[in-house]
Amino acid sequence: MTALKVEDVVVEYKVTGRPTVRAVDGVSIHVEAGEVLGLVGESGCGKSSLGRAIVGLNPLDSGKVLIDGRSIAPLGRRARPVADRTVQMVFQDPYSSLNPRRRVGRQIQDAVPGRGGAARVRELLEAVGLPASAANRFPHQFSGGQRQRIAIARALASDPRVIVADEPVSALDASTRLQVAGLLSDTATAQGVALLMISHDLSGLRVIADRIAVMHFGRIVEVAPTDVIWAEPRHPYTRELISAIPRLGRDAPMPSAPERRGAVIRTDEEARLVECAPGHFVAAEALVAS
Amino acid sequence: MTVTEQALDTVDPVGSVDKRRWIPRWRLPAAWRRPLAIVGVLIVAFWVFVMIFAPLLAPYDPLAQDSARFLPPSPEHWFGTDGVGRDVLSRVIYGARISIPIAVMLVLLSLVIGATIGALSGYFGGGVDAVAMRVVDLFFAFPAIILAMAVSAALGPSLVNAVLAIVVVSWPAYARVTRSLVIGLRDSNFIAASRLIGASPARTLGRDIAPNILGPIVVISTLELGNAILLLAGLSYLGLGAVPPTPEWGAMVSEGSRVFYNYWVALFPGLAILSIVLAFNFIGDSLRDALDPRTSRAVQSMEL
Amino acid sequence: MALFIAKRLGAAVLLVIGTILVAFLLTAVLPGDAATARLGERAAADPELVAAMRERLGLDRPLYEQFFLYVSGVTRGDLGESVQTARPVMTDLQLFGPASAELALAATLIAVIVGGGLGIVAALRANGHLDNALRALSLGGVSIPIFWFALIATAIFSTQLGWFPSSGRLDAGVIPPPRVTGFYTIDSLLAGDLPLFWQAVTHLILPAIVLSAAMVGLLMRFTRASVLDVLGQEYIRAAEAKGLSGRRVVFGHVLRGALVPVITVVGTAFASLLAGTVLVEQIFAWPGIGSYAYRAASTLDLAAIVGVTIFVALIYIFVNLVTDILYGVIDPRIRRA
Amino acid sequence: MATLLDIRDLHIAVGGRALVDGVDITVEPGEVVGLAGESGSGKTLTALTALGFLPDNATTSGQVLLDGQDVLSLDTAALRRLRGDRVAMVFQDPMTSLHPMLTIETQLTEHQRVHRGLTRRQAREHAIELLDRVRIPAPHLAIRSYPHRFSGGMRQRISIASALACEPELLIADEVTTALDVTVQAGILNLLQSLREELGMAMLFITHDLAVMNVVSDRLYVMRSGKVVETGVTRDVLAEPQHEYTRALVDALPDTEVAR
Amino acid sequence: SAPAQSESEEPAVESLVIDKSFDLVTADPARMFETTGGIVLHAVYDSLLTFADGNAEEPLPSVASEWSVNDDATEYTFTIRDGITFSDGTPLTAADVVFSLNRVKNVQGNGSFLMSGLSVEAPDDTTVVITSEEPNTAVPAIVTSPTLGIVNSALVKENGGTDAEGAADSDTAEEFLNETSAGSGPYTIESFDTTTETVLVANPEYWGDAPVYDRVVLRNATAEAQLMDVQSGTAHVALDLGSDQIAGLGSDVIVSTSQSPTIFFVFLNADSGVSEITSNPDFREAVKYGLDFDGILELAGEGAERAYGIVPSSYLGALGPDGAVERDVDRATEAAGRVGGDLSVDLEYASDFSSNGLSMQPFAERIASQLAEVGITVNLKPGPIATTLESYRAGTEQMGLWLWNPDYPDSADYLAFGPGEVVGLRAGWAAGADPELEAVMAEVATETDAATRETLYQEFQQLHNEAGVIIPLFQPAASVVSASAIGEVKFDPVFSLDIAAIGR
Ligand SMILES: Nc1ncnc2c1ncn2[C@@H]1O[C@H](COP(=O)(O)OP(=O)(O)OP(=O)(O)O)[C@@H](O)[C@H]1O
Ligand SMILES: Nc1ncnc2c1ncn2[C@@H]1O[C@H](COP(=O)(O)OP(=O)(O)OP(=O)(O)O)[C@@H](O)[C@H]1O
Ligand SMILES: [Mg+2]
Ligand SMILES: [Mg+2]
Repeated sequence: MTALKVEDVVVEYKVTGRPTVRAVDGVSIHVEAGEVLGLVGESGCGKSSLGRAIVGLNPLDSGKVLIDGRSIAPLGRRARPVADRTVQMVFQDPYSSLNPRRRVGRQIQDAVPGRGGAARVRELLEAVGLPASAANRFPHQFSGGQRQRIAIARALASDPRVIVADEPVSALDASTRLQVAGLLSDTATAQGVALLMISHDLSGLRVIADRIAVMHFGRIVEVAPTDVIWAEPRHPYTRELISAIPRLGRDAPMPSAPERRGAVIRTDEEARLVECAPGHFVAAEALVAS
Repeated sequence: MTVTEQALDTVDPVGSVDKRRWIPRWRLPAAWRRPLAIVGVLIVAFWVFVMIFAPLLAPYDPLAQDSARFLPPSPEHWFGTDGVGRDVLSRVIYGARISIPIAVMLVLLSLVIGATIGALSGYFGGGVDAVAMRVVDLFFAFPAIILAMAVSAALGPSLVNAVLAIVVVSWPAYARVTRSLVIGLRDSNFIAASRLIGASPARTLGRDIAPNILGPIVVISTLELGNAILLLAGLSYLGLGAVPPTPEWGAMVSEGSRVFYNYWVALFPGLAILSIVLAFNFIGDSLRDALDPRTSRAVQSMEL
Repeated sequence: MALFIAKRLGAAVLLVIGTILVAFLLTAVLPGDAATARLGERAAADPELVAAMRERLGLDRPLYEQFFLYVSGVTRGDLGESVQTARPVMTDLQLFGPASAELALAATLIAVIVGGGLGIVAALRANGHLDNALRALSLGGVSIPIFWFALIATAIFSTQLGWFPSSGRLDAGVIPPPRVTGFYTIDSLLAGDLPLFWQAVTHLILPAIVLSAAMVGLLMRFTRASVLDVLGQEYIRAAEAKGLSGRRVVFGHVLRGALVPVITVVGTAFASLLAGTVLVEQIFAWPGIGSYAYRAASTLDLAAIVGVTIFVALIYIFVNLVTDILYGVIDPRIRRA
Repeated sequence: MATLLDIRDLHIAVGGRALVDGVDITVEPGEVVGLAGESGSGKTLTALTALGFLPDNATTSGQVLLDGQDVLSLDTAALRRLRGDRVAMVFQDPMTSLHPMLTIETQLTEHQRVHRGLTRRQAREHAIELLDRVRIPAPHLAIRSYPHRFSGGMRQRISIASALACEPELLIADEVTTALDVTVQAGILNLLQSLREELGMAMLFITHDLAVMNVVSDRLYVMRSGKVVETGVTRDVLAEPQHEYTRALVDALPDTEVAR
Repeated sequence: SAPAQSESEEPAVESLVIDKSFDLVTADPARMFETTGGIVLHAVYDSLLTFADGNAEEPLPSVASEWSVNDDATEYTFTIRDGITFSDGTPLTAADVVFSLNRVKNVQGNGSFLMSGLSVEAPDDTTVVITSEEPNTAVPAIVTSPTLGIVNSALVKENGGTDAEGAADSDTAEEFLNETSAGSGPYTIESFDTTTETVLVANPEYWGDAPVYDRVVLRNATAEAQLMDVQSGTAHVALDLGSDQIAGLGSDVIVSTSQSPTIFFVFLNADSGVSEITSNPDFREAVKYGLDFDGILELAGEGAERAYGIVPSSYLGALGPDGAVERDVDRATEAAGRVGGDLSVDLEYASDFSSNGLSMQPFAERIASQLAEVGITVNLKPGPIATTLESYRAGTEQMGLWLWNPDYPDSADYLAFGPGEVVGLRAGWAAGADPELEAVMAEVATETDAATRETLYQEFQQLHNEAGVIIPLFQPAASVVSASAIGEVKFDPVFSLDIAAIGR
């Protein structure tokens, strides 16, 4: 069964005195167990909104989020039921996602189902490459990369089916990004967890994601296996994204800058995803244009 | 050491804290202003000492009216005597036993009430919050001193009633700050993370939020200790607080104010108030400097 | 903007009704009797006279009835009659309100100039000796018992040195300037009477300084913190990198950025000053709202208590509204389309 | 041609801790010099010395020569004449490097009037021209707005326009694209490229993103813990890093060599 | 009458500034019954008779040029002085007097009790007859009261005044009288404010000697402020300074101290429903002998005098020091022991109120301290006057510390302290509680012979002291402080201050 299934999700922000912002505008995606789906898009396109909606931190305005076919209640102010703890999140900022006043071990242990979690905590810490002694320390005693590892350990502690990672490495130093991202995808794959990896860095996702979904103004405009997206992007926006990436190499060109446009308003018809090749979906508008 | 650990150790944890805020490091004051804080602690320690050992330190019975009236300061009476012939020094010494414990009690009471209401209202939001905040607004808009005067007038002047009156006017401030601190935290990622793994509201408030707002709350309470002493003294000055012959500093200033050329009657208790309030403010202010700027703003907002 | 103001006004009405309600409940639990309080020694012993007085003051009606009568009066601008002055409370407020407002505004002005100025200096000299001295000074301002300060100030500056008069708004028996704003300083200027203006100013200075002590301290610290905060912003570094003069950076960029939080403090502190003038007005015989309120509370002058409460609440609301609007003026991000 | 910026054996220490530890850097007129290295390696500190900025309580030694004149020994007035006129700077975060409460006009004209002695009118016209040059649509309208009306990329362009106002000889660009999306980043990089060609100014370009560095700079200095560990022609260095630290940095990058 | 004042004499200051702690409520004589009001209205309205030069025993002619009384003191006949006009020029007639007095009676104000049992008639334009139901020797003293000041009846009627029954509701002249004066006295009101200042200007139509100062400002100031004001020259006259405050004044002021008729007293509630302890005669004895009156007097400062009885020293029948109680700690302790149990009582007093520069607090503190020495615990219960006055009047205070200002300068006023009377009731002393005392009271009330009255009043007080329910403490000194330029300003035992007399 598909571990994470998102159907027609809409997320809106209603701020008094301003027009309603439709941050996520009818998104449908799915992630299989052990699979890593990368979600890219420019700043403000709605990636985080979608991610938070999936774990229940944002209420859905319509649509459904199913974990193993079971729909998840939004996270109210009450305690979350055990059955819903199967979806976890890793946040972007490793400094605000850990409680600064509690020992790392305790924070992980809280997530371990049942009693006697000390051994499990040790196991988890080792799995993310930290010594067991880390459990007795406070978050400020760790570097950013180490903290993100702790966050990953905590996310894994409740034996989740799905992990949503919202830009888990963008706050880290270039030298550690790859390691942490690799660690996250490796452990997720190894444990059969579906991983939705949000990023604005397409090149970073390339190494770890099985498939990539491209988001633009609240809609998914293209979804395909990673290699396919890089080799044959079908949507113009995806192409822009790829060509704007600066490259290494003696004869790397100056990245090309797309013309800036205002918000694109798509009709449902234009936005409908069409399978243009096996496993490669693209918004209908792209097919019309080309 | 594993390979990854080695790699991690090359990362400077400080350097990557918050890239946007590299400039403040150039100018932000050193957190703990030592000289003032130390002076503050010394003064408070002095007064606590005086408070505890008042019977040993006071040269006379603070209530005994057996000296001549209005004796100026002299070797027998360092601070002179008051209008009914009591030793001012002894009264100032015993005054510490009134002002300090009462201020502490007052702050604790207001804090417990205010922080509880503020925390619940901030965490749960919605209707509860709206109602609680309207009530708080009301108390803010309501002239505090009039409220205090009315409460005192209604229940008759006494220290207990003055404390009640001040609690009535001061809890809303704690509620407001606690609320804003809680709101600042309740949507933060670590709270979200702990709730995703099943923390109940009680657990969230008690374990995740409380320890993180404790710092600012302690700072506020220290600063408010000073304010509490001032308010209490002010009410006593107006005859709405301490009941004679209690040696309360504000009431003593009030007695002395009638005859200002017998300056010692009002001067010394006034200095006592000033010194202890100043000390609490020195400590509180230094503590606040040690706080994160965001929370310290919430703290500042309370002092209004 | 209109919507915003309308909302604020709506909240204000609610607040005022709430204030009246609380004030009413308070006076209901007061053990004193406003009727006998008003009667003389002999008359109070005469039950007939007491009953007549209760009827006159409307005290014979049930409380809720008094409340509704009062609220409906308020909508007509009728706040009832004060027991202590035997005048409509509205008239009293018009009489005493400006006196307190003048005092509070003068104190605010002092606080803004002195506290703000020193706060800026402290921030620019952060962590130096001067900063430390100013910090101690500002904490002193917040810590000084105002009633004690007032006594000492009068003893020194009026009685000993004779620099300032010790009480009142004008010398005794001097006829106030024709009333325009109710502020003697402004009205005397409007009337073109300079000696009178000077007199009004000398009377105002001492109480205003005393009243401003805490606000000076508060403002000094806020300004310092706010300026420091802005000094740490990248845009200030950017301004410096453009080669602007120090003065230009401070006055053109830093102050502009530091203003919003300072305005909040000024606004809130001003609103609380009005209520806090009680002690100062008592000592300086300043015929304002504070001493009026004090007398009202101690004579169980219900109408006056409620009237003052409403007045202060309205000022509070008004000041908040003004500061909100000021934000918009100063900070374009807050401005509405 | 004389060397424009010549940093010689620069040491900066605060409280006994060496933050910049014997750095030598040169920038020739019209050249783009890159400064790379991990966070905290001292890139910003080094670059700021060209404007005469030093951390409070810092002890320094060495020289920072601008056209042969030691910036570190200049008095305040002389420094002010230099800043914004001959050497200009663009900061990392477009959200915080413009004053939120001053109009674009003020922020684009004040230093022109100080350095160039222009009238308000002249400065304003020049500012509009500058905005146009950095491709801000409707510049005569934009000039009256406040920064919050613009997106991050636009703000960064405005900052660049402000830095260019007095046609500096040296532009310091400190991580100017780090906070931006790739597409926006590409736009800014292209813009800087063309401006440099037009104006012939030199640039000290700071970034820890080696791929960006690769496409932007002519020469590169790699810093680590306050020291320069490797230097050379950018593409050579990055293609064949000699120092192990540089190599580790390059290896940590995801491989982007994929044909389209 | 006062010595003629030479017209050439220049007043020392243009406007005379007098500091007084205000208890001003109204400028309508019929409704006024407060000290400050008395000072103001005595200067604005003439009464039938008056007192002058600090003499409180012999009423002098004023509006009435002469008067007579019948033998049983029930009918008084006054002849109206010729040629008096009100400040607007209208002549004053007997009708004005009748209107004024009836109006006082019918508006049912605080001072209306002055007219109880009295009725007024004007047989002709120049004669007024006041008839009393009971023999009443106090009438001449009563009619000196500013409350019974003569108003311009035509003017007052024009502005809503009435003297008819039901005037309490129908009379609406107060507002008018608060703005304009309608009297014939030496001054008229320029501006009247109950909280800040009230200004008087000389009445050009005044029939008597013109006052020295053409303009007089009466300012509201606390005793503390008055002290500062006279020192700094802001005020010329200060009325509420106590001896402690005066002691520190410089040499550029003149202090005039005289006896005030005010009596400070404590009472021990005689009602066992209020307190088992205070109603116990043994307890009264303990208090009476436990108090050190000289120690209390000390706090009242120089010039104060011990009150040996409830009637003030300058009044008919006042007691002397003979037989005064002296402190006897042993006897008091023993008496306290007889009461037994935990002797803890509440002493209530007004904390926000002072008289003659004296606040109650030091006295309360000293009483508590003295009684502590004989084994009695006195808990002080201060309160704002509004609240304490209420419990005082309701008779629910166990122990109270209060003072009494005479309503009119006659010893008869002090019968209020007897059982069943106004003050007696407040002390829980119901009618019939002390028949012997009450018999003396009844007798003195109707006695017309001065000598007999004197002995009766003395007897009344001796019995009163023995009963010990109300214990008179002392009579404070009344001091008026004035700037030397103004000259001495004397305290007036009846009106507190006779403004028109200043400078004479
Ligand atoms: N709490 C909120 N209230 C109102 N609008 C919001 C809120 N959160 C997000 N938005 C708006 O919703 C849109 C999508 O925001 P979101 O944070 O999901 O974008 P994102 O793709 O995660 O961007 P980034 O890459 O910058 O994190 C944006 O236009 C944003 O301004
Ligand atoms: N005012 C200062 N006082 C003390 N140390 C400072 C100060 N400013 C910077 N530092 C320290 O100097 C070192 C170099 O800082 P710098 O800002 O130059 O690094 P950077 O290479 O620009 O890093 P980043 O990529 O994070 O911007 C860092 O370790 C930093 O903590
Ligand atoms: Mg996001
Ligand atoms: Mg940097």
